[in-house]
Amino acid sequence: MRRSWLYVVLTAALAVAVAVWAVPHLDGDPTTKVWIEGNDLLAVSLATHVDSLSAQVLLLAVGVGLLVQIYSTAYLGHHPRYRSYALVIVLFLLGMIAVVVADDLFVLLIGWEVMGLCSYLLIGHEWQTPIARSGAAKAFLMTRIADLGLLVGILAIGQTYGTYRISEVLAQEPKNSTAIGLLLLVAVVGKSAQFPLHTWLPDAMPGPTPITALIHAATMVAAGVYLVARLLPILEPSELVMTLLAVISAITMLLGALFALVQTDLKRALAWSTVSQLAFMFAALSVGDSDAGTDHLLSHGAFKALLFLGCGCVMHAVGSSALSAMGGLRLRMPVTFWTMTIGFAALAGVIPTVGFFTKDSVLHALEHGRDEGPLPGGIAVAVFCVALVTSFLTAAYATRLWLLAFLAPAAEGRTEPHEAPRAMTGPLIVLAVATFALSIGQPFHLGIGLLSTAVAVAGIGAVLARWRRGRSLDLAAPWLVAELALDRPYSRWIPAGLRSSARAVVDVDRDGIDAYSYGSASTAQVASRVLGLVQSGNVQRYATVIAAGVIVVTAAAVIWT
Amino acid sequence: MPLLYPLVLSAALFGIGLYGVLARRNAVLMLLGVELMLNAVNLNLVAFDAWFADTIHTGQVLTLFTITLAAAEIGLGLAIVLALFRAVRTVDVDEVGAER
Amino acid sequence: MNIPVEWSVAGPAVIVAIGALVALLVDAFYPRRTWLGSGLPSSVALLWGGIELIRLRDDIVPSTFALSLIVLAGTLIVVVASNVMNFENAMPPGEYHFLVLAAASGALMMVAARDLVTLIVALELLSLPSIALVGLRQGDSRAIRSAWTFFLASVVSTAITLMGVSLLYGVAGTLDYDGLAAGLRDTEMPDGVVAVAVVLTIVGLLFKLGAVPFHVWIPDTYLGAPVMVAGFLSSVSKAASLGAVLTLLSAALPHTYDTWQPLMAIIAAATMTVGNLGALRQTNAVGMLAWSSVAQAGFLIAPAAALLTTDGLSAPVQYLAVYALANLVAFAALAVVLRLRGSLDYSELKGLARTDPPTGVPLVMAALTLAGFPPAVIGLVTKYVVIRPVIEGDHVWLAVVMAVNVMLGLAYYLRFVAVLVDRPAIDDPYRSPSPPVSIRISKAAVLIGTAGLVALSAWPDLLLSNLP
Amino acid sequence: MIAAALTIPFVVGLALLFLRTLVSGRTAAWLGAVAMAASLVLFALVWEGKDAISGEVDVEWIDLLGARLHLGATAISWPFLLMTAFIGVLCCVWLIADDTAPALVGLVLIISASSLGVFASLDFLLFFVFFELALIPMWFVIAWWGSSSVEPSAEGDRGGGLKNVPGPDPRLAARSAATRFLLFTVTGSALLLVGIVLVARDNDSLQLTEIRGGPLAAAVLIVLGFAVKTPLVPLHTWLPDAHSKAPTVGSVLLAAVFLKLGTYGLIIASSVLPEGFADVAPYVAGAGVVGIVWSALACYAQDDLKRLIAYSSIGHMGFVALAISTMSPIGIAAAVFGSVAHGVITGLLFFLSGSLKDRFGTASMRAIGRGLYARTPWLAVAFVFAAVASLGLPGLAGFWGELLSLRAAYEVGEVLDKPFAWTAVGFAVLGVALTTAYFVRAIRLLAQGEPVAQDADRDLTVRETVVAVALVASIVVLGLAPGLIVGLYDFSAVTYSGTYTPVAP
Repeated sequence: MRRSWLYVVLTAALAVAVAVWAVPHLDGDPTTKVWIEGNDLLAVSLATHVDSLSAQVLLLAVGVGLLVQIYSTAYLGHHPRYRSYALVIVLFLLGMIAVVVADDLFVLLIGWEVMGLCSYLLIGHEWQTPIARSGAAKAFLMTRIADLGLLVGILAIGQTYGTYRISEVLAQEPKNSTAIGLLLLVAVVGKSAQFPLHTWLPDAMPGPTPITALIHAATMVAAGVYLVARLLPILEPSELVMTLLAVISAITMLLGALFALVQTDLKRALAWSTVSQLAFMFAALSVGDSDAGTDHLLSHGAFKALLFLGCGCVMHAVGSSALSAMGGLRLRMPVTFWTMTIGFAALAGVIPTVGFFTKDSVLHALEHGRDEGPLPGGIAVAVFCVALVTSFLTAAYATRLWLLAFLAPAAEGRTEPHEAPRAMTGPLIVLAVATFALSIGQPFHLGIGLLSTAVAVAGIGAVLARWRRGRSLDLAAPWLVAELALDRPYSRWIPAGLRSSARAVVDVDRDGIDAYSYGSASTAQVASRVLGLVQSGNVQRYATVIAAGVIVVTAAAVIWT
Repeated sequence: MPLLYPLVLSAALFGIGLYGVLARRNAVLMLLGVELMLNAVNLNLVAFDAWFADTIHTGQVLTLFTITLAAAEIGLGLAIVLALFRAVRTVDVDEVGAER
Repeated sequence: MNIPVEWSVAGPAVIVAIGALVALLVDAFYPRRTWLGSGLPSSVALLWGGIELIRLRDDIVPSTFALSLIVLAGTLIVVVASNVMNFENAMPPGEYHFLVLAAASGALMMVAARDLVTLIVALELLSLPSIALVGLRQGDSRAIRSAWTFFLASVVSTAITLMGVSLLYGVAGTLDYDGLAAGLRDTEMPDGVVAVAVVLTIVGLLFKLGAVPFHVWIPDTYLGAPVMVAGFLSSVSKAASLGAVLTLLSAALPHTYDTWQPLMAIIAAATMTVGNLGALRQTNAVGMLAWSSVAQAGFLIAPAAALLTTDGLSAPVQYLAVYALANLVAFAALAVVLRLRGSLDYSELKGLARTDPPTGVPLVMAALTLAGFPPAVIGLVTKYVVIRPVIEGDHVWLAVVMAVNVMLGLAYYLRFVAVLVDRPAIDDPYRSPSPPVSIRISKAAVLIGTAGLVALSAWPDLLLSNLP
Repeated sequence: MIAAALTIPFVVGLALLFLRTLVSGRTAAWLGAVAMAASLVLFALVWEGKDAISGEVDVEWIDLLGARLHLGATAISWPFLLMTAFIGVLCCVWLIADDTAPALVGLVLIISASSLGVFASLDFLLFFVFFELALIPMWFVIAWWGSSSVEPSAEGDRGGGLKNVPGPDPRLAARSAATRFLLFTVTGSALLLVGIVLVARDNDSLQLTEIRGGPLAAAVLIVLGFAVKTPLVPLHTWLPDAHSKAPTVGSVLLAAVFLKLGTYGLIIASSVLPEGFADVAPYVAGAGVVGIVWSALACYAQDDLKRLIAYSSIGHMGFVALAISTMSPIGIAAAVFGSVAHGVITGLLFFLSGSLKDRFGTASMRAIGRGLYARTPWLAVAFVFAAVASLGLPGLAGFWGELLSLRAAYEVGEVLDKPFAWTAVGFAVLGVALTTAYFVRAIRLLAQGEPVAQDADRDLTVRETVVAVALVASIVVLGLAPGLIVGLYDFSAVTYSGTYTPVAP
């Protein structure tokens, strides 16, 4: 038995334990349990809250985690640092579990930030390469800035409700929603890579692909959605917060889809797709429909993990994630091809994949958002329209990627790729099955379904038509390829500002603040020298000093009496 | 005789003595300046004593002491000047500056 | 008119004066040219004076008792430690001991004086022998020059003081302290005249104390004088003048408090600052101690701000006791070092605490005591003791100045300590296989003094509750 | 028992100083470790519960001044005592090596013991004596065993590189840093002494258990004195020099223990002088918060790892100062927790940078080079762990101090007004973000990157491992069970205001 299986067994044990715990709650009543009562002052108690939502997310997390762990034995099993990699995955899962089941906000925060750290460590797994280093640093910094929003948000919740327990908070009348909501928005916008803190996610792609599948598609980035869904009752009363959430999600979904459409790199395109899809979920939440949002979370988790893992297989085969290096893989890698086809179909929203149903629910929710829900009607309509456009674009880029990766002519001069080992294809098959299986029992809305199918077909058709005519699928839109330079503040301006202000601080510290100490030291030295000058050895000078002293002292005494 | 006269005289003497100490280069003349200062004090004391008609004559007693002290001081001073002259062959104080 | 005089309280001073004469005579008739001949009778006289003093304890004002004790003990240390000085050449031991004891009896009279006439006479009795002591070393032109400096500054100050005294007499019509206090209370003289009289009178005492701006003579004098004479000046002479000035202010001049109180506060602040600044650049142990003694004088007179409480009188005395002990330990140790090494420059002292612990470690302890820094807890405690009355008198600014000066002081004391415990540059070439007896005796004195400092550091109450 | 716990390290330390020629460095370090461990055990055993003064000793000392030899452990001081003794043990363990000077071990013991004395004192004058006692030994530790590494350019990324510029004599540099440290702190402590006298006058007592209140001037002076030690901006400029020039154990003791003398003092000041402290609290908070941001920015420009850690300490102490200035129970708990956590975390960081400096002769990150993950894996992992703990990752010790401190400030007591406190929270949060930035930068420069092997690459030795494991364990334990310390302070649920009297039973 190879040692790498040890970690699979560990993960499996964890997964089984979690499953045993979570499955009974899938349809059961929400259960809150306090394991360790907190100190009065610290007010942190180890409490869990499991309901059907959290049970589902738990199962998703450990399921994908286990699959990724299995997949990694083949993908990275021979890497010299496999051990730390596998252990960090386990730590990550623990963090995710903490976030999902925590009833105490501080426990949630711990899990939340542990996930961020694991993300940082795993993106930087290939730390020899500058691109991985900078991607990891950027991811960590941007998510951590967001985490601070959560931290202050938690403080605000505690201040407002007098407790840090989610169940107790939700039991009260919503108060102070706008302030709390804005702080939490900062948190989720960063963690879930929403505009304007969205640029870290594509840059996190130098991380190992299984990690991308687990952390940057299925679980951690979705935690923001989960958090908002859990706390929706206390956020909903604030129209400002919900409007902001809607606007952010609309911008993000459109931008993500547009950027995904023009990428020349499969993995990066999928990353933008993730950004866009997360915005979909937030859009659903912004109209107050947490079920639609979380359903899409689960379905997206499954099919996006599938896509990324498939992408990993392709990269494994061709040694690159550039689309130009792919093509013609349909016959060489049949399992990857078919499973990824299912994944792309789900992404595009093709019936009967789960992607269709959950997107359908989101659109349905948005359509209803005009009449009911927390959003102003106009905004809801606008978001609905943007979502339709995004559906169109999503179908288009999914088709484009599928065509370029598998059906395009093979790249020249490359060694013949071969199918990935079974440890890698196995998880793909499982996830592909899940993509269909999860559809069972999903709600179906006829009108919206027809509309969205039409939109999707239009998107697919447009790309296919272009493909048939033999025209390039690369859009000539340089400003889109440059991703609208939205990353520039983070990659250039802020670091430059930080560097120069840091330098200024050091200079001021040395030459400004420290001046008083050096100044007084040299004053003392000068004074000492001056005093030394008086000591010339000339007696008359001494006598003069004494006489002058007497006169001054006497005069002073006379004046003040 | 008004008290003011001897006091003014005394102040003048004191000032001249002080000037002598501060301005003269010759060590012996500086000693003379000291002597003048001490005598100014004596004048003061005697004048006040007379003015108060002090029955136990504190002023005069102190005057006597002061005269003695002045003698002792000058004696010591001259001894030092002598030793100084032996050591550095001059009584010009500007050349006597202590080694530093 | 009959002035009641309790002659017996003058006992210690008289005994010491007689001791001075005996020392001179012994040396004259039995010229061994060594320390023992006249040093022994001197020590006996000082001890006897001490015994007499303790016997009289109940008849004497507590602060006077304490100061007298400090004077006697300090002189005894000076006399004992002096035996390392080179009496064979140029230093006549008989005259030396005569002058030391004469000055000591002057000091004893000075702290006991309750009358300005007595004070003046005592002041001169202290000053003139001191000046002679400074210049005693024959053929040493530097010593003579120092003596000349000291002399001239001293006589000018004395003259100024006498002027003040004469004016005080003119204001109050009497010169004994009680009469002065009453006279100054009822005087019809303009305030300005009174102020001039008071200030001029204090000058001479401040001069002996080395307060700014009357400190200018100190560095030159200390550097030129024989080491133990400098030690005597910095401790015994200072104790006497401090006692005199405090007694004068509290007993004779309480009603001119408004005149001298701010004056003393400002002079204290200036004195400690100037002294510390002056010491910063010194690279000679005696030069450093000279300036540091100026700075310490500032700490000594600072409590004058709250002099009219009992605390105000006892605090400086307690401070003085510790200061004098530490200073004498330092000077005595330096005298030994000077005898062995011929120089007191820092370069010469490097690593002394390692190569010669019996002199180096006491120097470290003394420096730390003067700095007021643990492990010399007693130094710290006495710093606390002198800050306390300043605070009681609500002069927080002065207390802050004192605090800053503690820091300034540490800067050079620590430098000195660092030199002492540094790694020696070369193996100690000075260690003689069997040091002469005189050096052993001096070292013993140094060690006893250090033991005193250590004991006081462990149990400060030993000093604080036994001195008034 | 508490007297024995104090005396043992003192006696062993003095003995080592005087018998330094008779023992080898290794033996001395073993002896020291045993002595400190004994002290640690005794301090742990002395505990009698949070409502009592544990192991109280009260003996007459200086009658005239009302000063007593009054020792005891309170709920506030106990964590400090344990942390100090623990760090002392580790410092001695660290010194178990052949090239250790026995005198250094002696000084370390004396420094630790005096710091313990500060925390154990219930008499203000005794407190002050111990406070001062540690300074001169520390001066010697820095001046004699300190060194100045080759500093390409301590400030910033501009050029310089590894050029071995002939600079001033390293020993002189260390010495001047030591003197600066000493003069700064002595200025502070002299002001503190004046403050103590003021307090003693008003209360007619020097016992911390009896002092209640004092004039504003006293509060100002006392706070100034402790602020130098803590240090608060702008009184901090002694710190980077002293920490970076000191030898490893010196840096550790400075950061882990000495700074705590300042914060502990501030806690004491806030409890014995409630009114006066409330008046200066906004300034303390302001200085603390400015320090958080200021030092974080300064860290971002550092090349010398030890300097970086030194600056980061200023930031962490800023959090503690902010917590104390709220004068709320949470604030006190935050201050104690933050101090202890900073002690173990920064201790670890300094130990590790000491390891690096031992190997490469410099703490310059450029000179050490990239890719330590590959070159010295365990050292790198430990460093990253410490950095992550220091930047306040939840679940590790550093987090709870910062969190509670932010919470104390956010929940606004009666001391700081609301806009001010919330602005402070904003700045503090900004500081946390910046902290992440500079630690990420340090990790990038040191741990990550294409490794270029150097001759000096060696992974952790046994003693280093022991020290690192002990500290890592304590960081994790404190991180996962913050109640260990916070549990000492049980006030009514979420209290938003209220004064706190830590020393009264």
